[in-house]
Amino acid sequence: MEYKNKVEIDQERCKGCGLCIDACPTGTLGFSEGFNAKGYHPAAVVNPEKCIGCGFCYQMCPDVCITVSTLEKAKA
Amino acid sequence: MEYKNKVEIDQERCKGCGLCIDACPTGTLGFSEGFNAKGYHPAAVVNPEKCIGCGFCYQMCPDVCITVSTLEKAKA
Amino acid sequence: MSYKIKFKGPESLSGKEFTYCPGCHHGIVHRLVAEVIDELGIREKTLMVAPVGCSVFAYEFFDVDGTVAPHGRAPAVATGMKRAMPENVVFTYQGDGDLAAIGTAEILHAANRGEKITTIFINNAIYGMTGGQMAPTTLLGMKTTTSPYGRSAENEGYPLHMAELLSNLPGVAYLARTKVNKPQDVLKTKKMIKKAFLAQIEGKGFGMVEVLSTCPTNWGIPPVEANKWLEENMVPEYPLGVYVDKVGDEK
Amino acid sequence: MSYKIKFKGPESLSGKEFTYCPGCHHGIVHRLVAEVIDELGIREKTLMVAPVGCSVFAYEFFDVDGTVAPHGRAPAVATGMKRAMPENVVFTYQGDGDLAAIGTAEILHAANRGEKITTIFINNAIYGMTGGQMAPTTLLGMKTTTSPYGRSAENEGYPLHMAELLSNLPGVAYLARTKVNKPQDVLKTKKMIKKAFLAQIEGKGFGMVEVLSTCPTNWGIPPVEANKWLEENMVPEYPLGVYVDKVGDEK
Amino acid sequence: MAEKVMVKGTEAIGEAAIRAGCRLYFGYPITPQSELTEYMSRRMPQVDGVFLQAESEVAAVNMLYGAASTGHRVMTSTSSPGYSLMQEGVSYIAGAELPVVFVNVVRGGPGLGDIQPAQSDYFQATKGGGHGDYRLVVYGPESLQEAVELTAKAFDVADKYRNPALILADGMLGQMMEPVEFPEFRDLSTLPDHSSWAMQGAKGREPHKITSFDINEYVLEQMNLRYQEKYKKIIENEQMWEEYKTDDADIIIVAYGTMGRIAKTIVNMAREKGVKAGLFRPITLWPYPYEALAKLADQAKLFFTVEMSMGQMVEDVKLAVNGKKTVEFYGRTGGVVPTPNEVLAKLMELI
Amino acid sequence: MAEKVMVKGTEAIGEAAIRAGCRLYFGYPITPQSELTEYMSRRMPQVDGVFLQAESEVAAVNMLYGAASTGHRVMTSTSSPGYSLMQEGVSYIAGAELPVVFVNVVRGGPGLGDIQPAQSDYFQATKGGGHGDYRLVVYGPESLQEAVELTAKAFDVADKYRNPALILADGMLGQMMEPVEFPEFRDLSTLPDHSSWAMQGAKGREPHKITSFDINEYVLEQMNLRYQEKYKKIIENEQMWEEYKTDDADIIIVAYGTMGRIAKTIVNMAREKGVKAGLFRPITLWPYPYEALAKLADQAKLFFTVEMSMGQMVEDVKLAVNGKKTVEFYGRTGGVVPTPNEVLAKLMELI
Amino acid sequence: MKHHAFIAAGFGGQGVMLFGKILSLAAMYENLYTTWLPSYGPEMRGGTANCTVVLSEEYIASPVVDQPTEVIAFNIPSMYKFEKLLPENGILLLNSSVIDRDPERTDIQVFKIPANDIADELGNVKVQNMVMLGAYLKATGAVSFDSVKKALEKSLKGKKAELLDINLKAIEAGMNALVK
Amino acid sequence: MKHHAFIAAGFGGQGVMLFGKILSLAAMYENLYTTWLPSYGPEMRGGTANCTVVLSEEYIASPVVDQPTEVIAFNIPSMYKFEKLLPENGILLLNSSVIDRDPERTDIQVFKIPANDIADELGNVKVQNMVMLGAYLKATGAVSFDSVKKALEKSLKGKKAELLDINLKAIEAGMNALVK
Ligand SMILES: Cc1ncc(C[n+]2csc(CCOP(=O)(O)OP(=O)(O)O)c2C)c(N)n1
Ligand SMILES: Cc1ncc(C[n+]2csc(CCOP(=O)(O)OP(=O)(O)O)c2C)c(N)n1
Ligand code: SF4
Ligand code: SF4
Ligand code: SF4
Ligand code: SF4
Ligand code: SF4
Ligand code: SF4
Ligand SMILES: [Mg+2]
Ligand SMILES: [Mg+2]
Repeated sequence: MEYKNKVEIDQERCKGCGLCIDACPTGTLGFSEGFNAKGYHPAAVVNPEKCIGCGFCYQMCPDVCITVSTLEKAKA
Repeated sequence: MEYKNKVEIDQERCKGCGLCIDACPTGTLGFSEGFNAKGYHPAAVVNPEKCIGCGFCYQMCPDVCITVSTLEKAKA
Repeated sequence: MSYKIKFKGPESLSGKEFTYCPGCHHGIVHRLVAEVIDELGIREKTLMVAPVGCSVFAYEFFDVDGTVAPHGRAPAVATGMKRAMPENVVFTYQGDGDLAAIGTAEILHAANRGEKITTIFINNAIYGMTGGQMAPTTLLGMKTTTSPYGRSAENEGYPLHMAELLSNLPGVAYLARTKVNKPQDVLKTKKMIKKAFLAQIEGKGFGMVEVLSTCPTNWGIPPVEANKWLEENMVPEYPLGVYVDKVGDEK
Repeated sequence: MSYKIKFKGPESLSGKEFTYCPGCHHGIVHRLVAEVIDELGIREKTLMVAPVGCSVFAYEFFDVDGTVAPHGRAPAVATGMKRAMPENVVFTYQGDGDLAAIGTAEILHAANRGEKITTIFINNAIYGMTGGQMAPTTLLGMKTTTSPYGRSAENEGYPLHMAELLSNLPGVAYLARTKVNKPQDVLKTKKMIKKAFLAQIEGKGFGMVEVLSTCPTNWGIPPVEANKWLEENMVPEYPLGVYVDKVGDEK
Repeated sequence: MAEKVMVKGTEAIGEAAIRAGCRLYFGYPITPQSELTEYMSRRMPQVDGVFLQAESEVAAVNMLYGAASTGHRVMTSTSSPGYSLMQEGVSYIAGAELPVVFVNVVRGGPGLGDIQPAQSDYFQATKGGGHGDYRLVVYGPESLQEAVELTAKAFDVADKYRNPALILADGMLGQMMEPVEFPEFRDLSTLPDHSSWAMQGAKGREPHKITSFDINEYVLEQMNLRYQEKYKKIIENEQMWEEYKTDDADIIIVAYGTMGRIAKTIVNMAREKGVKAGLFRPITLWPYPYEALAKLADQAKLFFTVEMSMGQMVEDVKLAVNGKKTVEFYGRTGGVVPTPNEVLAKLMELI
Repeated sequence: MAEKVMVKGTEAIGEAAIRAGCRLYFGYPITPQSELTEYMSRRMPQVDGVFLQAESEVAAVNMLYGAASTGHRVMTSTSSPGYSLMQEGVSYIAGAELPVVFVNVVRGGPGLGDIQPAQSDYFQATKGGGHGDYRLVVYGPESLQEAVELTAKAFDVADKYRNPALILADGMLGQMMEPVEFPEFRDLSTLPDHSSWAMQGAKGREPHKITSFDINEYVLEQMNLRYQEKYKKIIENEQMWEEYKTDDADIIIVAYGTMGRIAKTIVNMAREKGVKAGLFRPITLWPYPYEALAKLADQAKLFFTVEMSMGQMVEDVKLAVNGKKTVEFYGRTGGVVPTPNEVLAKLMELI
Repeated sequence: MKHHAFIAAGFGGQGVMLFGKILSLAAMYENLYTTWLPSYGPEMRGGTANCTVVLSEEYIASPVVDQPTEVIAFNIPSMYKFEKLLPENGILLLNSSVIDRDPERTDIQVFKIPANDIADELGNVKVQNMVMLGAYLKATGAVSFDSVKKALEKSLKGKKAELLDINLKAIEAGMNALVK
Repeated sequence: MKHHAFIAAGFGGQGVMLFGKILSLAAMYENLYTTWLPSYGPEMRGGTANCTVVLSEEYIASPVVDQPTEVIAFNIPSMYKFEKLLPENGILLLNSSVIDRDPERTDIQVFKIPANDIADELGNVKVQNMVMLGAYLKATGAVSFDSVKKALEKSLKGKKAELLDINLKAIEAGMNALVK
């Protein structure tokens, strides 16, 4: 599904610190059930529809795992 | 002659800096003509009668060359 | 309609994975510095001096020429570089053990000379890399591996306030203390870092940003809680704010 | 009627002739320190730490146990002594090269720890012993053997104000800046030195007196004129006064 | 002797120091010896001692200078870069003849290097990293038990000669754990009396002056000759070494510290292959046991020095052997610890 | 070559450095070399160079590290205690392979010592005062003219091998004046191009990283092996020494620097007494000219090492002679300079 | 003669050091000679950590080991790095919660223990190292459970004492998880 | 062969160093080999200072001198310290304004010059060292007055140039003061 805002997490890079989850004002993010290769439960987008594209998660991520995009009209 | 105040200068220790002479408010002190063993013109008491015993010379002497005394009634 | 990227890691990072513990603020600040370098367009002339501390690998994490100074001596190394290459942009990145203990003389004199360098100072109130020993910035009563009974003013003295101390020096052109435990603070911090670089670029003098940071590992507090601990304990001891600003507002 | 001595060199000096140049203030301050030791009756428990500088021989000039620290490290040496012998009185005597350049970290941290030691700091704006090189306290524009074209803020930074800087530290119990170029100042200075010792003796913390001093030899100015030069040039740059006083007035 | 306990090398040295009567420790954290600093921070308050974390190694060494001037037993510990920073202070302490005990838990160098075990600070330790003609008594323990014993010894020797001593451990010894028995606590009242020279207040006596300084070069030379006299005595009295299966050995492996310990395995492995190997393990690295080693030069065919460095002690081996036999060398550096097998392979190549 | 001028040793070295293309100097005053620092403060602005008085020797050595990282010719000068303080930095510079030129104008030690000429920092200079397996190229000039020439050489060699070099002068050489001819100014555009490794901004290329550090001991070992490769080349190419009347000599005096110069007088005095003496004067103290000296071991009957120390270089002489002949030693220390007569007397006793 | 020499390796923070220490201490209680030798990444942070432990009835001349009898790998790089050192038929224990690949060697005994999952179920993912320890006990019988218990009691003092229970449970779970 | 090797010694501040430097420089102008070697008290302050100068037609292997041909003493301790080194018939020049005692040696040539008094008369006591230099020239003829003048011109540059005159006068006065 295409939502207005898209947040992507590099789960292999993630260390599961949870700072993004804590910072997200909308509850978009949560922990994964599984482990990544490092043995962490990485953050995951659990409610993609809730994302407002504020970038708080990006700002707080100490491991630069997060990319946030917004759906925009294509410009000429 | 016995004056009320007596200022003594250890001329061999003196380095002829002149700080005592400069500090003396009464012109009691001046430079010697001769040299001491170090080759300096040491300070000398040139007007012993003028000394008021204020100790300024003592305070300013960087080489602890000066002793100031006052004539006092002997105490029992 | 297509997705347009709003937030994405900066170019001036090398992409190497950070070696920091989960939730450690070092990573946040790295990203901010890299973003500032991107925005100022100075990547190709920036020289970075990493410290000895958890950020010892920082010279690998930035996509700029980099080196590691002996513990505490980054400001002297940066001074040598800047004097040799006045057209380049030189910054140091230092921890509180590095800057406020062993490197006290070097930071103070670099600041006093108004050395045209920028210093990012990570104050996490502890020696992270070596396993949680007391730093000059450790809070009173705080237990560390070398103050196991809690830091006491009587034996170990008082938390050292580097920002306040250095702000006395006329060579300092920009100096601020900030934190990155909330997104809003992260954004504020970035502006401060930018100004600290501008202080150098505009030839005004020495610039430094002190960032109150967490060390979840050695504080023994999980990352999210560490953010709160910082708020409740470090901020009261170390007042935030801009201590010196000779750069003025961005046009 | 007989003569009673009013002013005479103190007991706590060893009587050895000072090695200072004619008119150098080091000698005046030595005498004051010795007088204070006499008056406090602490000669037999005083330990002195001489610096490397013109006063390197000071350990010979005082009639107390004494040693010479490596250049700049007197506060660390004194710290070691005081921690080992808390009942003794420990003081350092340091020049501006010693204390404000190479020894910056040691004095700052000793002060910050509230180390119960006393420091006499002779600020003559120059490296006397080594032949008149620039000190961190050298005035702007002042020519020295290593600032032959005059100290410039741009290249060498600003005169460093140690009293102001250290007065930020809560470990400091007494801190004053004074001068000895006039008899009245000499008397004032003695009172300050006494308080700096009392800060230690009463267990209140670190005590320091900064004495603006002449170096006729390296200033290239005869002693009497040097006293005036100090008044006209050093005093405006380095404000006199008591910066910290937790000792209170003598009973 | 009490029961065995399992401790890290760093902590073993710390506890041994406290039991030897050390009540003042000044230091600055550095891997791989921070645990010793940490240990002292916990233990010193328990024994009414002083622990102070200095602002740097430079400050630490000078705090030692001050504390040792008062005649107390004092110690610091550090690792390679930190010990380099202390060199001015070490030279002052040697010149002022202060009985300080240093611990250098060597790591890979030069520069920042790494934190793995190394022996590449041998020259610095034994020939003087600082300026001037001075010597420290240098001990190179091979095991934690030996480290415990040599630490006590270091304090005694430092006091006896008024000379600093150095425990030259490596990161392996500092970090490893093994069971150790500690000696009893030294009764502090039995410590040597230093009141004849120490700075304790000039009460009823002439002031004491402690210094490494004299304006007059002839007086300074006299001071130096006095040090040399002392060094001669130390050379006569204090040499320590271990010989392991040297009696009938054709090949003498020379190695110290952790490498010496490992070399015992190598000797046994070589003997299994029919090679009559033995081990000469210097325990004091200064004074170096030159004569003891020289004696083996008549009997042995080959000397094989193994170090965790690119070859430093090998110079002392050559000085001892003095051309009588070939001296070969094998070393790894940068924190790599040679394995018994690789050293054995190298040895087999040589014969 | 220009006209002769009368200069102090310290200033001769300073001017030589500037002529060699050195445009950055960082230092801290210390007797007996402050005149060099002072000279640079006057001269550097005249040649658009940088002079900065550091807050300490520790800061100075790290400023050098920074400036050298950018590929410029840089220098500092100091004297014994100051050089000790620099040891951590020296080790870092060696590990980071930075071409820095150091000058140590040695004075009497240990500790504060005095300010008279000495050679008691030989071990520190040649075996590494800092931690780790590293070497500096060490030059020991005997005269001001040689000091001038070796200073230029030091910069070239440092650049060629990316390795720090050290001029080991003594207080006598630093303080004395004698007439000197300076070479022409080096055209700065002819200086070696360091842009392949130096930190000058990552424009159109991968970033350059300069470090003495690697987390992985095997990588650190590789770095060390690379240094060792380089040292081997330096040993092959850079040894320098002078032989004076050794052709027919029975007795080889070995001495360096000022002592080497004085020894020439001694050789002549001995020959007047009918003793066939000669002088072997190492000019590079590292790499030490072992083979050249060893060659003389067949011909000579006795080696006589004279130092202004209690015996440091004598170990290298012994390593060279390797037991073939007796090696005797005479030294004064603490700043005392042996006079030709006293050394001669000692020599006559030996034969 | 009893002689075990194992390498336990993983990321910093996975508790590999404690894994080794507990076993070494337990060996001391059984009057065995024992050495524990750690190897960290630079200073404390980042990179991998491993320790080598020797338990032996003979004096241990070298705490360095060329050829371990067992390797306990807590992450992928450690597995690849250390499996090579094992002798034929040597034992490799893997934390399969983290290691989702197979070793290269086929001539050794491999045991996979999903230690994180097991620990997670017990309520504290951190005790995954004790799960592995239990598996090690079961695989080798190097020391007894009782000695390990004694060692844990000695190690978890003060505030940490309350963790004893979950640690012991984890060990038991590890022992059960390993099927020979 | 011309060969002079003298020691000039006194307190710091008496200008003994400059005394030696000027003569050494003058020697260079006469194409002699020459070395000047100072020796200070600790660092700069206090104590005595002396310098050894060699002027020779031959290469000077050693700037250190066991036996000076002349000693110029500016104070009492220097006289006692250095007169010992003179050979029989060696020359000792004394600043008799400062040295009010006699040397111990009787087998040497002693010249007393009241240099401070002479300099004082000239209006600047500081040039007493040049008075002694004049006396030295007269006593030894080591170098010519012209070379010394050239050396002084080279040394007194900038602000100090105005001192040239009084320095030259002092030298002349010294030459006149010495009666052979
Ligand atoms: C000369 C020297 N001393 C000590 C060390 C050990 N050491 C490495 S990092 C560090 C302190 C790190 O603390 P900090 O600067 O606060 O940085 P953090 O790790 O907290 O970010 C110490 C003491 C060293 N590498 N070099
Ligand atoms: C490590 C070291 N560096 C430098 C010196 C040389 N030195 C001796 S005293 C001194 C400075 C003296 O100046 P200051 O401290 O101001 O004292 P002053 O002589 O002016 O009283 C210096 C740089 C030294 N002895 N040791
Ligand atoms: S961009 Fe904002 S809303 Fe979206 S996930 Fe991140 S923090 Fe949550
Ligand atoms: S902040 Fe980054 S590292 Fe932390 S959980 Fe979120 S994505 Fe992972
Ligand atoms: S006591 Fe006073 S009046 Fe008397 S000489 Fe001294 S300064 Fe002058
Ligand atoms: S102040 Fe002292 S030293 Fe100076 S002239 Fe007077 S008596 Fe002499
Ligand atoms: S130890 Fe602390 S400062 Fe270092 S990386 Fe971990 S959390 Fe960050
Ligand atoms: S040089 Fe200056 S500070 Fe030193 S003794 Fe002389 S006048 Fe005093
Ligand atoms: Mg920190
Ligand atoms: Mg000064």
